[in-house]
Amino acid sequence: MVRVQKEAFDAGAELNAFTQSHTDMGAVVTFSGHVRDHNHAETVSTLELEHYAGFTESEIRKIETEAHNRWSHIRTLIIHRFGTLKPGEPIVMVAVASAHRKAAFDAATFLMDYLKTDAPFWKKETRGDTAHWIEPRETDRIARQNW
Amino acid sequence: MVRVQKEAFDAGAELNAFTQSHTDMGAVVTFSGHVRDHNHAETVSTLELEHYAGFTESEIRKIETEAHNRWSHIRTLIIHRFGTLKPGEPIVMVAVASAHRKAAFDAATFLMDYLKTDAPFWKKETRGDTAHWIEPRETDRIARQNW
Amino acid sequence: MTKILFFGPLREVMGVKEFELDFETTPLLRSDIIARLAKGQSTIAEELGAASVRIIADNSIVADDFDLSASKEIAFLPPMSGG
Amino acid sequence: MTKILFFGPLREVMGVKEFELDFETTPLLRSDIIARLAKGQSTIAEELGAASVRIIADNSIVADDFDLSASKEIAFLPPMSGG
Repeated sequence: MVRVQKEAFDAGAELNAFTQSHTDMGAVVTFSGHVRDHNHAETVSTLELEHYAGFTESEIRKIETEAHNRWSHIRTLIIHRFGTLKPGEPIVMVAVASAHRKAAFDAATFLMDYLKTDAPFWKKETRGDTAHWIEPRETDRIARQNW
Repeated sequence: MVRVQKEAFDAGAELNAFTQSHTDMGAVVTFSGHVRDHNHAETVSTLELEHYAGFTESEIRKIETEAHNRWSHIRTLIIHRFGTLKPGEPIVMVAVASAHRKAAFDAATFLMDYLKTDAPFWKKETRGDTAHWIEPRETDRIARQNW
Repeated sequence: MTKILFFGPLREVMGVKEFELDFETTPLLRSDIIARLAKGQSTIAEELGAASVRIIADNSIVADDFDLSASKEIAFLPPMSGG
Repeated sequence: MTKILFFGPLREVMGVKEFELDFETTPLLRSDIIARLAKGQSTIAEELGAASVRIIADNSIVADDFDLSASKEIAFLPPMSGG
């Protein structure tokens, strides 16, 4: 299940609903990412997330499909926001349910590594009076490449 | 933070409270384990978790301390239940907050691998009319050993 | 008419999110579009031509030498930063 | 008096969770306690003596040759299964 949305979401409520819909699977791993309140010793005021409506959803669905190809018996949830976000707000959530914890941890890590480099989003962080585009990090490129 | 308790807990509410208390850290990874409703094609009716009061808490605190030694800037939460549980109920939850996702994923995996082999709990699963002790798995021993 | 889209830092470089253009040439390559858009401005030509910029034609990632003459929507995507 | 505790499958083997015993010997080794508890029953001696069973003396994991004569609470722990 992939959701790309402007609205905030409640990570805890999403986790509970996801868990309750997969009672045959004992292990659930989640990743949730939130707007940080500081960066480079400056206060962050907003994070703008730009996306490519339609294409972004279909690219994330491809990533999800690839995870299901690699781990055949998992269930997955991916929520990703766009728009203007404030510190503390949720940006992204990935949840993976599985019978065993290793597949759940591996697939959740995989999904996040791919989302970082292959999900069509562009982030602009405003710190103080200045807006900065968030450059993709070399460590993210390597993490993606190692799968 | 380590909690060993008989009472059920709300994994979603725990995730939200944990996230809100660490707004300086953008990445949160959780693992939650739940009583499965089937095992070996039989319906599970209850899971009994026996612990060694006092010793169990102190051993889990040692595991948590070791995680903080290995990843210096993380925050952690470990909740583990004992007593008689029904299918679908939460057994264990681990949450790790970090500035970056890799440390959060690694530390959460580490905590679960250690809890599996080093946390003083014994599990008895009732399937149909028969109770079975859950034997530690060889894969769990190896996962623990590889850290 | 072909719709051209720019995202993220490229949108700022171009000063516009999208516009429409008529291209008559066939085949129509990425380099042809860049030449028309840059109008001799080397900064724009370099930014749009960077190896890290991906071209999306009608919602599919395409290679640099893909013939874009039949594409209705062409997007220039700088490196992504999801998650 | 020394309190002896059993957990999990060992509790079922022993048929009791805990009991108290007087030990007069010094040093008091794991093997001495097992001999006294088993009273010649080989099953019990084997289960309590298994290499996978850990001995906890006053909340600390101790080695097989640890002198338990000063310990107030001794626990026999079969392999754990947390998480």
